[in-house]
This record gives sequence, C-alpha cells and structure tokens, in this order.
Amino acid sequence: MAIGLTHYLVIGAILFSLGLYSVLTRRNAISILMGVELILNGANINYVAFSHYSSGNVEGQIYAIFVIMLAAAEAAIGLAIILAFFQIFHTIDVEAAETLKE
Amino acid sequence: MQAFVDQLIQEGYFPGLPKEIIYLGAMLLAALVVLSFFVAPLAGITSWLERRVWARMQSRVGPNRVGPQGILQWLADGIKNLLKEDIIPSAADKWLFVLAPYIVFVGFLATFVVIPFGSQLIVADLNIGIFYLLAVTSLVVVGILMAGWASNNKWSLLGGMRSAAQIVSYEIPAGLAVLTIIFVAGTMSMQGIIKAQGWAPWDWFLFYNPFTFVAFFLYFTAALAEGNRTPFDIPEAESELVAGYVTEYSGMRFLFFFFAEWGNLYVIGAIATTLFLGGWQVPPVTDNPVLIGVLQFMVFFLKAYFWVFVAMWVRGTLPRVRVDQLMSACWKYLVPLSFVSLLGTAAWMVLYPKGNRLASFGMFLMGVAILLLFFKRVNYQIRHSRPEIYWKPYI
Amino acid sequence: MDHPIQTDYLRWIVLLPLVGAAVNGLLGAVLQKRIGKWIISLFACAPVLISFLLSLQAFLDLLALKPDERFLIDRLYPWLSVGSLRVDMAFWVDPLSAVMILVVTGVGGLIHIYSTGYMREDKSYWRYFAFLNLFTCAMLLLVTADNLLLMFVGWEGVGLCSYALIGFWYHDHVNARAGNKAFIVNRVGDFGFVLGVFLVFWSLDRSGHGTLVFREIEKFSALLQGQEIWGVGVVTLVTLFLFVGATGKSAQIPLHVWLPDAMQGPTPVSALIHAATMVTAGVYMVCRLHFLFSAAPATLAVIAAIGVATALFSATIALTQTDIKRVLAYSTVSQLGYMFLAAGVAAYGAAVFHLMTHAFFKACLFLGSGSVIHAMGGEQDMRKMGGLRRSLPYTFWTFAVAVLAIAGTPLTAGFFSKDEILWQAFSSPHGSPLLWVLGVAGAGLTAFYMFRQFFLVFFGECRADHHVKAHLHESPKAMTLPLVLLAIGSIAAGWIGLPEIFGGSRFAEWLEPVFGAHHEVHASGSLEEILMALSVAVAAAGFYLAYLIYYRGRLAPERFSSLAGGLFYRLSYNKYYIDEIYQFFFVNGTLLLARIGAWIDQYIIDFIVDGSAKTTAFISWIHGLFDNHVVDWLVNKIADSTFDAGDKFRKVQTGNINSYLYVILGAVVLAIIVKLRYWS
Amino acid sequence: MELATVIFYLIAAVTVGSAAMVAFSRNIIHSAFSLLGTFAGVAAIYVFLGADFVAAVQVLIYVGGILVLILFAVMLTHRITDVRITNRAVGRIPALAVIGVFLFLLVQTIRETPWQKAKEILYSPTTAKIGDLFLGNYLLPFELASLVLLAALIGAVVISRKELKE
Amino acid sequence: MSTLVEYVGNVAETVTTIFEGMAITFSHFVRRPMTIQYPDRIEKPVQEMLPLRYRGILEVDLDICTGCLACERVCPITCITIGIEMNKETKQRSFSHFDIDICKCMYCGLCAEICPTGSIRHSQEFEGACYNPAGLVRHFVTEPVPLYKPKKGGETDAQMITKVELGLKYLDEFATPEEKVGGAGAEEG
Repeated sequence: MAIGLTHYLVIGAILFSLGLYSVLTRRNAISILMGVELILNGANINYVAFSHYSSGNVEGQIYAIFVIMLAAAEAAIGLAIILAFFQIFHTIDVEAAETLKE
Repeated sequence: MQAFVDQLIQEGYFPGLPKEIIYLGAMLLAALVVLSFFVAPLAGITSWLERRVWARMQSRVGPNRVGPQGILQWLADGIKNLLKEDIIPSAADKWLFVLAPYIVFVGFLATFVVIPFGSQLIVADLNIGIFYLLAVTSLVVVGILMAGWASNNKWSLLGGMRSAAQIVSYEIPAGLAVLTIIFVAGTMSMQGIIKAQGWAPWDWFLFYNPFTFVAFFLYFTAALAEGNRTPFDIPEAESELVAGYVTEYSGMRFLFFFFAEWGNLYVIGAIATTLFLGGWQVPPVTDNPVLIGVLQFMVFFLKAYFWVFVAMWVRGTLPRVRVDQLMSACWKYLVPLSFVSLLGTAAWMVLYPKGNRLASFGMFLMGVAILLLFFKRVNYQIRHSRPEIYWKPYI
Repeated sequence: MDHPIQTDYLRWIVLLPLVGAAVNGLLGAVLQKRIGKWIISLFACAPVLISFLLSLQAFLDLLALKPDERFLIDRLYPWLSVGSLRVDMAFWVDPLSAVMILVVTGVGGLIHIYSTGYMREDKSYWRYFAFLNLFTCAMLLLVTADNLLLMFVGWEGVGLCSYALIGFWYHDHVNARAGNKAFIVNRVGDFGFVLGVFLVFWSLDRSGHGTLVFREIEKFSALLQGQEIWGVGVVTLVTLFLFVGATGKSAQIPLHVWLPDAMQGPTPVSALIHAATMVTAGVYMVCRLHFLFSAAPATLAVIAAIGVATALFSATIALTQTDIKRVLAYSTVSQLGYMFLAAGVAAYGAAVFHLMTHAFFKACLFLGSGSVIHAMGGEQDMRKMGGLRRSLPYTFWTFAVAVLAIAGTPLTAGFFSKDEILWQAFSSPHGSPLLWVLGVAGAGLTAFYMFRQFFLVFFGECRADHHVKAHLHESPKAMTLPLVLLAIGSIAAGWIGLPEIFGGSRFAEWLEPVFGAHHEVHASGSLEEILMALSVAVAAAGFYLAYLIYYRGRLAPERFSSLAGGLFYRLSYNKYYIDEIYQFFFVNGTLLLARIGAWIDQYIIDFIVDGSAKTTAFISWIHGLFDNHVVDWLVNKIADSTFDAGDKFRKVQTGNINSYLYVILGAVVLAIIVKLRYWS
Repeated sequence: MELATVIFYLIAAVTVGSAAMVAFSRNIIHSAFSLLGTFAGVAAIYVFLGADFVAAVQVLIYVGGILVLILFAVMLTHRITDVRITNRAVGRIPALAVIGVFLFLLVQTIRETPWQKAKEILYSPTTAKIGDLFLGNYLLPFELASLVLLAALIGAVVISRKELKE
Repeated sequence: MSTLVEYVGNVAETVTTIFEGMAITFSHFVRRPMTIQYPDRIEKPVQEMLPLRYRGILEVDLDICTGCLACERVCPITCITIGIEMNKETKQRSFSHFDIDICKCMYCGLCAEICPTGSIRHSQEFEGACYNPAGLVRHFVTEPVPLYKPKKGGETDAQMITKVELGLKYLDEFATPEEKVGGAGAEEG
C-alpha cells in the first residue's frame, strides 16, 4: 500500500493518544507538559499532512508554524509555572496543588 | 552527485541491483569517504594546529615529534584513544551515556550537508540552507545535556547545563546576525547567499554596510560561544569542572566529542565565509571547469580555515569569562547590538534597495585601515619587547 | 482625473508633525531636563515648517498640472478591508486641500514659533508642544484624507487634542471643565458625523458601490438620488447628519457653546483652534462634500439659515463682552457663520476664500491679544487696559491691520472675502436678499465690536493698576515676527480673490476643478458695485459708532445698554443665557428627573414597603411558632442532606487535571461513537 | 517495497516508539530524552510531506528550544544525582482502556472518512510561499502571535522571578 | 544618558582591548620560542649546558664525606639514610650504607648547604626514569668505605686535593649566595 494521507493521520492519532495517556496518568507536572507536546505534535502532523494531500497549498503549514510558536510560548510559561510551583511546594506532583480545593 | 550515480547505473556497473540499494550504498560510501578523508583529518589537523599555534603564542614549541613537525600527532592521539579501554561508569545511565556522543556527532556532521565548498561541491543546496544549519546545530545541545546527565557526576552535569544554557542563549545573537545577511541576500540557500556576493572584497557582505560589518563580529563571537571555545569555554573549564561533560568519557567516545568540537570550529569558519566573506567566489581567471572547481575549493577552504586560526588565536589571547559575565555579555551586549545591526540593515535596505557601492568601498577601505593599524600595533609590540623575530613556522 | 499622480512626499506633510509629537511626547520630559527647551522648540517647529515647505512643493506641483488633472495622491497601504468596505491609508491633495494644508502649516507654523515665546516660562513646555504638533498632525490628516473614514480619524484627533490643549493648565478646575465641555459638545456633533458616514456608506453599498473615498462618492453620488429613508431623501438626511457634525466642530448654533469657553487654553492654542484649524474643519468638510450638499437644497437652506443666524447672533454677543479673548471667540463664531452662509448658498469657493483670509487675520488678532495678555501679565479684561499703543508698537500696528481686515475695510483681505460671500448670498440661485441684509447687518456689528475692542485696548488712558503698568513691555521677537507676517497676510491674502468687477478671482479659478464653474451671474455688475458700497457703508457706520463711543467718548455706552430697561444688554452680555438654558434643560433636566425618581422612591415605594413590612412582621410572628417546630426541622433536614450531597459531589471537583481529562475524553469518545454509529 | 516506503515506516517506528517511551517510561529523564526521537521523527515526517521549512522550524524550536527547556526543568526540580528518578503514573489500566477505545475510534474515523484530495501533490520549496502568506493574508495572526510571544516572555520572567520578600 | 555612555564605553573598551591583546599575542607568535628542545636538536648535551648551581639529582662524593650526619638530620623528609659502623679490626669507622631516595627528594638543597666539605651536592643529572621504583633509591655504598678525616696541614694526595677543592668550590657557589658574601653576612661577621 502506497504511503498516503491515512498513514500520516494514523501516526498523528497515535502520537495524540500517547500524549493523552501521558497527561492522564502522570502525576508529574513536567511529564504532563511532555504529554501536551506530544499532543501538539500529533495535531501538527495532521495539519501538514492535510496541507500536502488535501488542500495542496501551504496554509496548513502556516497553522503548524503557529502551533509550534504557541508551543514554545506554552513551554516557557508552563515551565516557569512549574519552577514557581516547585519553589512553593518543593515537589512537582500536581496532586500537591490542591490547596484551592478546600 | 545523483547524476553521477545515475550515469554509473546507465553504464551498467551494477547489474541486477535495485536502484534504491545502489543509491543507499552510494550515499553511505560518499559519507564514509567524506568522513574519513575530509572530516576526520580536518578535525585532527585542526587539533594539532591549535596546539602548535597556541604553543607559539605562549613562546613554546608544541607537539613536533610524530611525523614531520608533529603533523601526525592527531593520528597518534586518535589511535591511542581508539585502543584505550572504553569505560562506562557503573552508576551512569548506560544507554544515554552511550548515545550522547553520537547525537553530538550527528548534530555536527549534519552541517556538512549544506556547506558549499565550490559552486558544484555541495552535498545538497537546500533552499533553507542556513536555517537548516541553525536547526541541526541545536541538536548538539541535547547531546551535551545527555552526556552531562548520564555521566552521573556533578561536574559533568554542571558542565552540561552550563553548556546548554550557553548555547541556547548565544543562538539568539548568532541567529539575528545570520538574519541580517538573509535580509541582504534575500535567500536562505547557501549557494544563493554566495552568489549574491562577488569575488572582490568590496562585494562581500562583510563590507556591505556598517551593520553587516558589526554583525560579522557578533556572529563570530556568538559562534565561538556556541562551539564552547575560549573565552567562552566554561562548560569544560578544566580549573573548575575537571573536563565538564566529558569528564567521564574515555576512548572512542571521548574522541567523538573532540572530533565534533574541532570540526565545529571549521564549520563556524565555513559559515562565516559563506555569509560574509564571499564563499568560494574566485576571480574569473580560467575557463577550465576542473581548475575552477579546485580554485574555488582552495579559496573557500583557506578563507574558512583562516577563521579557525583566528579562533585559536583568540584562545591564546583571552582569559575565560565567568558564568555571569558570559550571560550578561550575551543578553546585555550581543543581543541588543545584533538587533541594532538587524534593524540598521533593514533601514539600509530601504534606503538603498540595490546596495551602495560607495559605502561598500568605504567599508572595505576602513577594513584595510583597521588591518594596517593592527599590523602597526603588532610591530610596536615586537619592537617594544625586543624579541628575536622568528618567521620560521616550524622548529 | 481617474489617474491621479502618485507621489510619495505627501505622507510626510502629515507624518512629520506626528514625528515631532512623538519625540516631544515620549522623550520631551527628558530632553527638556537634560538639554533645554530649545531642543523641544526645534523638534516642534521644524517638522511643521518642513511640512509647510512640502505643502508648497505640493502646491507648485499642482500648479504645474493642467487644471483638470490637479490631483496628487499618496497611498500608503490598505488600511481596512471588511466586507465590501475598502479603506486605504491614502493622502491626496487637490486644489481645495492644497489651500487647506498651506493655511494649516503656514499659519500653524507661525503659531508654533509664536508659542516658543509665549510658553517659554511654562514647566510643561514639552507637553504643550507635543499636543500642539499632534493637533497639527490631526488637522493635516483631516484635510488630506482621501476618504471619509480617515477624515474622521483626523476629525476625532483634533477633538482630542483640543480637549488636551484647552485643559492644558488642568490644575485649574475651570480649565479642565472647559476642556470637558469642548469635548462633550463635540461628541454630540461627531455623533451626527458618524451617522452621516454610516449612512453614506450604507446607502452606496445598497446600490452596489460601497465606498468612502471622496472621489468615488462623487462619482457615484448620483446613485443616492431617489433613495429615501423614512420619507426623507437619503442625500438630505446624510447632509443634515454631516452638517450636525460640522456645527459641532465649527461652533454653529446650537453647538457653539464650547468655543468661547475654549478660551481657557493658552492663547496660541486659541489662535490655532479658532483661526487655522479645528473650527474650519466643518467648513472644509461641507466644501469637500459639496456635491452631496448641492444635491440637497433643503439642507443648503438650513445651512444658510443657521450660518446667518450664527453670524448675527454671536455678533450681538460680542458687542458687550469685556474679556479680550471672548470678543474674539464670538467674532470667530460669527465669521464661521459667514462661511456657512456662503456654503449654504452653494458658494463654496467663497467659503473657502473667507476661511483662508479669516485664518490670517484671526490668527493675527489672537496672537496680538496674546501679546497684549502677555504684556499685561495675564490680565484679560479690556476694561483694565487702554493706551497700549505706545508700549506695544508691533502689536498695535499688526492688530490694527487685522482689525481693519476683519471689519471689511476695502482693499484688505476681509473685505474681498466677506464681500464675495455677501454678493453670493444675494445673487446665488440659493440666496436671497434677506440673507444679504442680515449678512450686512452682521458686518456692521463686526466693525463695531472690533473697533470697540481696538479702541478699548490701545487708546485712551491706561486703566491697569500701577504694578502692571510698570511691567508693560513689547513681546520677544519670536512673538512679534509671526504677528508681522500674519498682518502682511491679512492684507495680501485678499488679492488673490478679487471680485468679478475688479478683474475676477484667481482663487476661484484655482478652486474651479473642485467646485465646478462659477454660478451664472444673474445680476448686473453695477448691482454688485452698489451692494459692495452699501456693505462698506454699513461697516463704516459701525466703525464710526465705535469711534464716537470709545474713542471720542461722545456717546455714553449706557445709552445703548439701557435700551428697553437693559434687556438687550443683559441678553447679550449673558450670551442669551444659552449656557444657562442648556444647564437648565439638559443638565438640570436630568437632575430633576433623578430627584423625581428619588422622591417617588422615598415616599411612595418606601411607604408601601414599610407598610408591608409591618404587616409581614405581624404575620410572621404568628407563623413563627409553626415555623420553629415544623418548618425548621424540614429545612434543617434538607440542608443537611444537601451538605451531605455536596460533600460527596465535591470529590468530582478534585482540582486534578487527570480526572477532568477523563471526563472530557469520555465525552469525546461518546461523541465519536455517536457520530460513527448514527450519522455516518 | 519501495525504499521510500521502508524509510517511512522506519521513521514512523522511531517516532511512535520514542513517543511510547515518553508515555510509558518510568524514568522522567528517559521520557524527556525520548522526546528527542519523537521531535526528530516528526521533523522527518514533515520532510516526507514536502514541508522543508516546517521541518527546520520543528528541529530548531522543539529540539533546540522546548526540549532543552524541559530538560532544564527536570534537572532543576529533581535530585539529579539519583539516576533512578521515578516518574509516577497512576490509573494505568483504566487510562489504557479509555485511550485504546479512543485510538480505535480515531483510526476508524480516519479510515472511513472520504478525505478531500488535492489536485496535484507538489514538492517545491515552501519558504517563500510561507513568507508571503505571513505578511499577507495571515498578517494579523502573525502580529498577534508576536504579541503572545512577548506576553509569554514577560509572563515567564514574572512567574519565575524570586520574590524578594520571602 | 550616562547609562548609554557607559554602555557604548564598555563596548568600545572590549573592542580596543581585544584588538590590543590580539596584537600582543600575534607579536609573540612570530618570536622565537623560549623552550629548549630536549633531548635532540640542541648543540651539546643538556647536562653540559646546565650551570653548576642546577639542582639535579643528589650525588655524594664519599671520599670527602666526614660522616657528620648533618645532612641526614637536616633533611625535612628524611630521604637520606646513612649507616656508619665501627670496624672492630682497624678501629676505623666506615659507612655501611648511604642511601638517598630520589623518589622522595624534593630538591630543597638543605643538605648540600649544610655539608661542611661539599661532599653531598646536586648534580646536573635530571633523567631519573627507570622501570622500578626501587631503582630510584640511590645506593652510594657498595662495600664499606672509611670516613674522610681532613688531614692537618692540607692534603697531599693530588687526587684528594682536586676532590676537596671541588667540594669547597661547590660550597662557595651553592651554599653561600652572593648577597650573603657582600651584604648582610659581611656586616654580621
């Protein structure tokens, strides 16, 4: 079977699911962040694949670049939050952050 | 290169083999040839030359025993390292420890894909060439961090993190300086950038306008920092961190790191040559394509190697900076200045969309004047200390 | 005409003052402290002067073209593109806006220079010049705008800057209030303007040619004919709305109230606002859209009526004012009335001509009065001045020239322009003899009050106190030089627009490509001469009366002020109580409504509430017993169970990303299943 | 089988494999370094899709920026000298079940949907086109993105700044 | 403003100092190295080029050693061990062993300084490498050697005279530096 759109979409879906799994099960904030990166990468593959196979122009790639850019911003902010979190709670287990619950 | 392989296939040199396999074989063969007959000697000889140059600047002699003038010293060192025991510390993270040198090496080697040694001598003239270069060199960071962490040694880790912070920081001024040239050339292809310049020095982007002139030095400084070179070699500062992230490495893996480091020096020179110094452009002296190719290669190689020499020279001159000085130099000085040069070049492009020949000539003359001033200072220093002038490069 | 010449320097006419404003506004405080005020002056004056030179360049460029092709345009970039609306950031110069930019940058530049002398002692020197430059920029944007929307930006810009400049000395509450007033009254007008713009676009868009570019509106304005909203022609409605905007900006009845109060700002600001820039915006806008106005005779009639009414009305107020600047302010309103009168009889050329001449002599008057105030140490009451002609020679002579000009003395600029207006009011198809009569009456009043002011200030005994007298001094060079230049302009500017009988107007020729050919003259040349002579005679009468009363002292002013028991005098002195009426109807009306509401609230509703409360209290006492034993038990039970339930449900709200994600994911999975099962 | 196909499957295997490492590894450092494989694999996939510029951006930003940031964060928040850093995961079984169902459904959807086909599939340099679009149709988002980046920059600085009082 | 001036000043200073520094190193680059190439590429053996005061490996001339043990006592790391025994038959004392462990020796020169006859001294030899650490302990006594007793009225044996003179010359050169002769030492005396 020749490589086609479906292959790329399936890879994207797998990456997405793995990222989701990571986000679901991890208790470590950085691991969650890594899961989010996987999710974004999965979505990006879809963008570029659609751009290549479905629309034939580069607009999908533009979206991918936007996503990458936002991922960079998100990582910076996320890690800053994690560091602040670590300074307060001396752990990065997200279960520790339940002081708002009470 | 593909055309050449196609031709060979056409002429029936490989009967019965599928085309892809031949391509794969050809690629591997080419890579092997380049690696063992160009990259490895290059890195090795650079290591030898550095020791010689450095020694002479400190009134010493340097290695001169193995082979004529010690030129085979690198080979001896390499063989010695290959024969040494390959130690993996028991507390190290074995997989990452093994993997790290390869990642560093891949990041270094991948740059050779787009380095234009001549108008024909390039592996692939990617249309995003210089961008690709910036991208693959960032692989090195990961490798260094990996090495630092996997060694399970605080010096290694500190060295790795310092190195990563340094490289990530200095990527910004370097990228901005590169961007000024992309502005001027209007392309990211390495060949395109070279073709936008001429063989004459005043056609080089170095003298295109005052801002590119500054950008060149900013780029060179930032590139030295990215290559962990003195005066920015705090990641492997031997007086503080033993050997930084390579502390625990030995044998072949150790060799890989230093291979990458010295090879990187040449890559830095090559990029600087491509961006600012007219690359392989030669005066139109002959029509013979082979001769022209050789000439172009020579010109490019020498220009690039000159900057390798300058890096050694800098190493012989400047002391190592402190970590905070390193960071403040980057963020307070290099980044704003490279922004200035970027915006200045943009303004220049608006003012003179076709460039300004007069300004280029003026800048060139200024460059010559600086050079003359420099040699005047050298002459003064020589006379001042009344040493015996000794022009012999060998001893 | 369809292919205007693309240039690239027009933008700098507008942008240079902006650059000046930016430099002074952002770095001014530092520069002033570190380097000195001269650098501020440099950054403030140089851009305007360069703009003036560029304007001259544009003017000469236009001159070099054939009359029908006199258009320069400078397109910067597409600004907005929403639906069918395409708006470019584009500046254009045609003969009309060429006149305007010359006036704005020329007179404005002189005012800038003047200000460097006038404001020298002020601490917020840089802030003043930043706003002044911004103001100039906004005004230039307004006049060079290629489309209505861009014009509106300038329109609002001058409003904003006038607010800032009028309230420049904001430490004084009165000044800040004056700024507020100007701003709010302008908003009323701007609302009309915006409605007009919307309506233009909407109705053009309905016909398939939605645009806001002037030339295109002109091209498609025929499409508006016949369209109606609520039984009124769209053109009439549009022009009326736009005219509301113009009344606000140009201080016509009934929105004129802000202008006299705007005298609270520094005097050069008054000069800039009243002579050259902001108030002329309305006139300019009407002239710019003359094709729309010409197509709406009803609006023209309204404009002419309001114009002449304003001219007369404010002239009568100016008769009795004692504040030197207020007299000038009402005179401005009055002169603007003349301009609208001209516009109202479709004599746009005359309006613009008067606008231009007025710019010169009114600027001269304001700056002269500023010089007087400067000399008097801030005193503005004319009753405390007098005999200043010896102490202030330059001011005196330039003021004299300007007064002659505004009074319509023959051979001065004011004479030619006012006469043109009056003649057009008489002879134009939209005019009538009645308008002429009223106009001439206004001219007579103008002559009177201007000479009254002139005599009060410069002749007779000095009525100032000792202290001030000792310090009387002529203003510095930076202030007298603009005065002289403006005085020369007050004379010379008229000569480019000679009436028909004296050889025809170059000015009218110049504006011809914009406004079309002259109206057919339906009265003979001799009639024009007679009318001219009459108006001069009336003005002369005004002068003579003032001469008698205030120079010779033959007639006591009280003889006039006590007419009809002083009614007229008090009316005029108190500005017909317009401010009070507005206060009463609009401000107090609102307050009264609020009070009525409060009263109803306090006495009626509160009574009902109190009464029911007492009743309820009684009933509840009875219920209390039942409540305590039966209901409480029930309620407590419910509360307890709710609490329990909440305790259990709280566990859903874990604050944990993972558990939320489970829920989200579950929903997504369900959605996909449903999609695949039932809709595929 | 064509060589390109083989390489594609190879890259896909690397990508998915290292992504799985990220998701399942018990050592957070291994997770973080496995991201390198994923990012590089995804970049290679972009190359396959003819998106050279995006691939370079992916390597530059993800590998050179985000990955290094993540590694820094890991190293700053753990006792790094301990090799066996645990990476706790809870509720593996239900999560796996849900994710499995989800993935199955996704793949099912992908297979069943009749995707639109491009007229022709081009492999041409995209950089110039992307640049034109960024400064043309996508100017507003582009500017907004720069604003977002600036805000993120300031935000990161503000958040990670040490409070002087404490 | 002053911050800007400072900033530009910093940049200018960096550029000029680096410029100057590069010039200096380049001037060194074209100088003759100070290093003497060893062991080949020099005109005569190194040992012969070394001055008398060179602190090479210690050597002892047992012929003029009085066995006073001053060197053994003064050595801070006790790398000198001397054994003296009485020969019952001849009633003469003689060295049973005289060992210097040059592994330990730190070439401080105290022993040579204190030696009354100059018998222990630094030689010009410096190549001490050998395959076995034990080889680095120098044994100067192979068979018992009698102690040296200075004869009253000077030596008569020509061979002995040269030895004694050599020792004294060494003492003059090494143990009494020039400053002591002309300066402080003379005043004290």
